[in-house]
Amino acid sequence: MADTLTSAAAQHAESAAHAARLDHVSKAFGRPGAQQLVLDDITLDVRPGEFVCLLGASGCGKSTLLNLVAGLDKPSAGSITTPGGRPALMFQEHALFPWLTAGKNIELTLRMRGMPREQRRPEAERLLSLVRLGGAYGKRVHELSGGMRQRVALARALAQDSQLLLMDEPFAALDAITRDVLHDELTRIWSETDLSVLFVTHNVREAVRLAQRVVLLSSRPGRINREWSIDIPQPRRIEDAAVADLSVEITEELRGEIRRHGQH
Amino acid sequence: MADTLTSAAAQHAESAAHAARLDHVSKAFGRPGAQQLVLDDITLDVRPGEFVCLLGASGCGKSTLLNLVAGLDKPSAGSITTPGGRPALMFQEHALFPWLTAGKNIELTLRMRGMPREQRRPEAERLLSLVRLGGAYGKRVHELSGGMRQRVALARALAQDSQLLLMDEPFAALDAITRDVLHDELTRIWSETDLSVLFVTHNVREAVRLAQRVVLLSSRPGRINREWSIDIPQPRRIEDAAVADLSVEITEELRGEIRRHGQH
Amino acid sequence: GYGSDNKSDGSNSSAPATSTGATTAKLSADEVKIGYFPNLTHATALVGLKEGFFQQELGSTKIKPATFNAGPAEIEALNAGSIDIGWIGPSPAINGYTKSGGSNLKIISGSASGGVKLVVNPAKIKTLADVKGKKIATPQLGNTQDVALLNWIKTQGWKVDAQSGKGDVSVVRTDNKITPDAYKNGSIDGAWVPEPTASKLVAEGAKVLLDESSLWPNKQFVITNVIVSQKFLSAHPDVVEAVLRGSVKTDAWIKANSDKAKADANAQLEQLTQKALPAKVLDPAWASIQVTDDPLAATAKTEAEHAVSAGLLKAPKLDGIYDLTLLNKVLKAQGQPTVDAAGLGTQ
Amino acid sequence: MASTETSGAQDAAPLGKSPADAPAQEQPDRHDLSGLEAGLDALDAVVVKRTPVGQVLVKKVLPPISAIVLVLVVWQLAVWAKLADQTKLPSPSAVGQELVDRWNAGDLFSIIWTSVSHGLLGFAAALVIGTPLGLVVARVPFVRAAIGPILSGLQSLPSVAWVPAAVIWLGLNNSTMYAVILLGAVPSIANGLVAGIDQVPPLYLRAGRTIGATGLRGAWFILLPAALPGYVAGLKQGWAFSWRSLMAAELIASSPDLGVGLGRYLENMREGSDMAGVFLGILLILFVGIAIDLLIFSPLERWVLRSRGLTAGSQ
Amino acid sequence: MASTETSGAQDAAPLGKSPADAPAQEQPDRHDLSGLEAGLDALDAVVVKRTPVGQVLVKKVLPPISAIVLVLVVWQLAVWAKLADQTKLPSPSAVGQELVDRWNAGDLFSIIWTSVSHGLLGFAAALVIGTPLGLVVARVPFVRAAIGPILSGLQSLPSVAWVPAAVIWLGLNNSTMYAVILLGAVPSIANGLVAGIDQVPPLYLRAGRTIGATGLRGAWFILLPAALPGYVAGLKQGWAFSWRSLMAAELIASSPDLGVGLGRYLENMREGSDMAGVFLGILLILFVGIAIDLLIFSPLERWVLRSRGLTAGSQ
Ligand SMILES: Nc1ncnc2c1ncn2[C@@H]1O[C@H](COP(=O)(O)OP(=O)(O)OP(=O)(O)O)[C@@H](O)[C@H]1O
Ligand SMILES: Nc1ncnc2c1ncn2[C@@H]1O[C@H](COP(=O)(O)OP(=O)(O)OP(=O)(O)O)[C@@H](O)[C@H]1O
Ligand SMILES: [Mg+2]
Ligand SMILES: [Mg+2]
Repeated sequence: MADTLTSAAAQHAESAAHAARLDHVSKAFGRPGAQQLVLDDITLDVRPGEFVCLLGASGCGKSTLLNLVAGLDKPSAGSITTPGGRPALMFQEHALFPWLTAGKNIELTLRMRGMPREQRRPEAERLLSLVRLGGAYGKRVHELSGGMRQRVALARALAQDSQLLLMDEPFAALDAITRDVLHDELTRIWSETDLSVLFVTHNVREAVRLAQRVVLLSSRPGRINREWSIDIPQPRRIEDAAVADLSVEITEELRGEIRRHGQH
Repeated sequence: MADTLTSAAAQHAESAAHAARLDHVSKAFGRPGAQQLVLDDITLDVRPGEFVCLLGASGCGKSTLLNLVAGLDKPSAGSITTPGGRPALMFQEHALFPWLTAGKNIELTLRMRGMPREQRRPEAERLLSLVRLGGAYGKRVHELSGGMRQRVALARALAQDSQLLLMDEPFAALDAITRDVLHDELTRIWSETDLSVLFVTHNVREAVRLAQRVVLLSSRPGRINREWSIDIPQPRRIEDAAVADLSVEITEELRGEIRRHGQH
Repeated sequence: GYGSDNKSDGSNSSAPATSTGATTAKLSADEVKIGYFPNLTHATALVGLKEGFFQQELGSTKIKPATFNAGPAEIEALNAGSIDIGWIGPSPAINGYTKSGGSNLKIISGSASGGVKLVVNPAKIKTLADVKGKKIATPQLGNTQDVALLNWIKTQGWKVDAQSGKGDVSVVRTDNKITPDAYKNGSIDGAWVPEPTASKLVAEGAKVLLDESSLWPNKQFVITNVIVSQKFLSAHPDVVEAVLRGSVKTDAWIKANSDKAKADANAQLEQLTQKALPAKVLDPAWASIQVTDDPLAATAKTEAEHAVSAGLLKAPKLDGIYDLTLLNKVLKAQGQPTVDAAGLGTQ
Repeated sequence: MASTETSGAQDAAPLGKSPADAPAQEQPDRHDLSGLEAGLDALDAVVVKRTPVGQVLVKKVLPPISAIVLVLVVWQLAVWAKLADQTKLPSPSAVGQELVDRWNAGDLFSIIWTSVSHGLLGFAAALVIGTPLGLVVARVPFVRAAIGPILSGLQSLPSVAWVPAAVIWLGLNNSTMYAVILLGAVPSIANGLVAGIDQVPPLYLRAGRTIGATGLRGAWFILLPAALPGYVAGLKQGWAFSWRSLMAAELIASSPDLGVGLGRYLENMREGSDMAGVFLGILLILFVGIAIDLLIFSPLERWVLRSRGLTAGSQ
Repeated sequence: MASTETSGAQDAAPLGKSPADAPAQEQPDRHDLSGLEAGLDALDAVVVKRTPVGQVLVKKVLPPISAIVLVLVVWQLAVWAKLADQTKLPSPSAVGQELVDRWNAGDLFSIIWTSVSHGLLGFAAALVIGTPLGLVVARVPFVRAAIGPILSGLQSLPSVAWVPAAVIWLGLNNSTMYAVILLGAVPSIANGLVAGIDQVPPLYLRAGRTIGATGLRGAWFILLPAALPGYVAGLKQGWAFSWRSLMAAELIASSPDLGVGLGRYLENMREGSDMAGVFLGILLILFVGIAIDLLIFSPLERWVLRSRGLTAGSQ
């Protein structure tokens, strides 16, 4: 115990050095005796203000990793610290509260953040129009289309105004155009603030379009396979040749990784 | 009434000519007096054995259209016929039954189809390995990752063995490689049988990769904006130049369509 | 026949006799809580309250009445201090007394005798001997009527397991409210029950086979008596005495004005329960109940012995259950004969 | 052949966005009540959400009224057919006469009001106690293991069992009445809330935690609203328990302080073997139960379900 | 600073896939029972799923036992402090003596069994009747409008109200008993199912329809399993209703045919003003209620919730 406390204190001291630190993190599911190791010995730092994209095959443990960083699950081994406070998490399923309207979902987050009542409604409407849902304030969750739900969830995550934003395939249900617009918005917000982002996606181009660093996870168990630092200058476009080229390289690596797993 | 019956009989007679026919279909949501028109005067035929992709901005009414064709909702005006019997529908949310395992979800569909008990288990396992989930037979829905759920839902839709397959963004949560593999599988199944497919996607390249015909919907209300017949010969690859070129054209059209809507 | 006389009789003859002194002096309690059943066997309470005899004696002390459906509830209320004085059957009184180790209550007066009959289905039972093998209802395991039936069965030389009711006669314990329904349905062939249930069964076509009073010396046995909480008795003997004066006066008035009293009782029933008894039930029931100041302690003692021999009661310690000193004081003051505690208390 | 058609295909006016020119929607009522199977599917398919007043009358008011009329007719027929004599089965008119008598006696409303006011007050108190209790039992594992089963045990303890204890400890007054109601209703409400909370998808709780709704704020803003459908179902059962407990409590004793309520009235009629009165008592209790359901719980339930899109046909 | 750490970081053996060498998982128990807030969050954070036998004992058996011991201690203290005399509050030993007496008399088990067998049989019958009834009420709008409110009304009708009618029509025998149980339990079970069905996300029904599970097949394969959590909650309440109705029925009539059950025993003790016996009766009824909950409903509930990932911490 004393040992852990000291190391925790040490980590705290260097808090400026990272927005999130995963230190030899493992995660297994299932009951003892029939456990399935999902994440194995992951060590990863997200620097303050950094934009990291996480890529990996379906089922490799990306969502599990985000849940661990958000503090929703506990690692089976290893430690995770997020010195900047509670990270905002945008779930893979939208996870909007069905008993509230789209606008009220956002306002609840603002309220939890401590924002005074009279500022909440304008702020919620600002965030909704940011995700191109200006008219959806009063809509119930079940009245929204799949992509609209995802955008409300994005607005809710932004409403939290955390220093670390965890996003689990936030744009998967969006058409190319809306996604491009939101890419721009996200890049703008990220570059204007000191926000750090850990971003899970399946779209390799999207990763290259957005990230400063792309991390590729292997499957079964999830390990860090390879990392790319991306120095293509912003503003990038998803159609840029440089983006396309790197995407092809990463896709090839992913393909090789999956091939090593046979079936997968 | 007599009128409708006659026209229904007439449609029945020419049943060979289409797998699904939408005839001046409109759909509005909300209570009378505060209705929102979502689909406006859609007329669309899916020919037997045809593969049609539906594109459109987020919230334009694609899921609503599929629900109408599946008979889950009634159009506010117009008529829909599917002479081949009940279509199989793969929902945008996976819609798996959480009280059953992945395998049992598929077996229930087989059972509803009338398959004898002893054939069900092998068939379910075959379908699961088709979607690259060989080992997931006994997993509960909440133990699957997002992409795995989507693949089980795909297997379930295939299990129904319908003549018409309606798919609502079936590959949105899959990594590029797994998606490519499933594209191949889907194309193979489609070309080997007389299956007709109505396929909703946001990925324009995916649409061009798969479809014989791409239909672009406009937003608010959803109307058929433009159609493309795609004669690039199969097997196509998503990286093919021809696919990329047509995708750029369609994306431009979509962009223009969205721009006309201002905010959207 | 002498209804008009009764009215003047009631208000003139008994009122001045005892109350002159009592009404003027203020009693030691501001309020006395009285419990009773809305039932003909509690005629003293019904009529006395209706005619105001108790209030006359109590003067400025207020009466707070409460009615109960069953003895145990009344004992519980007495234990809780929710009532001070109550009209109640001997069996719950004895049970309550023994179970508290003789610390909660005293029986201070009698109130009624008789009113219990064995009524049977004439189609099935013609003679006493026919009862063998039949189903006879009593209100409750171990209550007065149940003990009496079991004892009677024993005297006939038949055997019944007291707890389960199985044996030569099937003893069916059924709530009095249900007994007429069960009889109509044919689930029981007869019942050993108090009034007015007995008369209700008769109204349904049953026949009285036996009147329990015929089994007792002097054809008298206790069905209702008056209890008081010992705390109240020691704190406010003057109030208890006033209530007893009212009780004695009421009993005398009822004996003298039977028809008027019957109408009073029925009116009181209607007020308490929204329903008066029909004449064909009221008349025979009323006729078979006698009011009496005598607690008939000896019969209560015998009943308890019967219960013990049936195995329904562990040998009770009834010593001191009666405290008849106040009653005898009241009776003496009126020149009436005193009553006896049968060795079970002060008199 | 699976086919979904609408007759208004040709002649339906185009649906405009302006509310003013929105035409009446043509919804062919394909509702075939004859078959159970059809009925089981019916809710899925129908999209009608708000219907005009005439239809509301037809859909909401007609069915219960026809159910009542049907019962009355069968009842009267049974009486005419002399299936049983008056003492077993009073005629509707005898019961009606009893009602008129009560009305004339002027105590009909006081009888109903005595019970309803006790019942509602006791239920409100049970709500205030049962809700935090259920919350704690559902969320604190030790408490759940310790008193969860006891709570279920208490629920199955008949109210009459409490009466002696309540009378002894509290005396013959309203507190006894309320104690018995509380002992009946609190476990039921708490258990309903526990069941509701157990069914909350963990995703909502996790979403709540990430936005910082933890502890009591989490309970208030996330847990309770998420558990609302199950909670409301528990409330309904809790009301039934408190109402029945009240009826039991009214039977113990009556005194001028307590007043005559429906339970007491029913008991008096039973005591008097007055079948018409017993029937009237049953009908009045039933009437109150139905009225409370229609006025309080049904609207509450509908609101809860509709607002989260759980009414079939709304999606 | 939000930080999630595990002390076993360095020394935890690597987790292998083979069951044989899977080491005991190190889960620091951060459970702080002192604060309610901590408790409210506890279930979210803990991931322990199966615990060794020792821990099961600590988590499942210890809490109820300590609850019981606590009650006993307080009770005995109250007796020693002479808070009330014997007539109001018998000592635990007096109640224990009564239990020993019953045991020696040899009728303890027969008393319990009489009630439990009646109760379970009646409940089973109520299940068979209530389930299809609930299904029809939930899914056929006309039936729902017609008898839905009546069902809720019936639920709030006390069992005693039925007894005279049941005795007249059925006689003093087991059928009366069962009739009263059914009238108490059927509406409750049906209402529970209706509530459960109302909460089913329409998406499942739609998915069911597309795979061809319509009509009765849809009810059996989709509707019932989907509504199971709410249905089980309804069953629990239904059991409470049937058990309480049984007690009420036993209080009112007994005959040698029916045997002495717990309700009758309680009433006999009351009649004898035997407080120790009354307490024993209450405790036995409570004990049966708790046992039924622990043996039947708790495992059922746990299974239902766990299998669909609704136990917090399993996702
Ligand atoms: N609660 C759980 N119980 C058991 N296994 C689980 C649980 N949650 C996740 N898993 C398993 O962990 C693995 C990783 O799941 P995770 O959701 O993290 O994948 P992912 O990388 O997000 O995949 P996707 O891209 O498809 O969303 C999967 O094999 C899944 O089956
Ligand atoms: N039950 C409903 N009530 C009211 N409005 C609804 C309902 N369902 C859908 N809508 C509205 O209909 C429109 C179309 O929804 P739909 O789900 O068909 O969109 P979509 O094209 O599938 O979008 P996405 O690509 O984001 O999934 C949306 O504006 C949505 O708000
Ligand atoms: Mg994921
Ligand atoms: Mg959609």
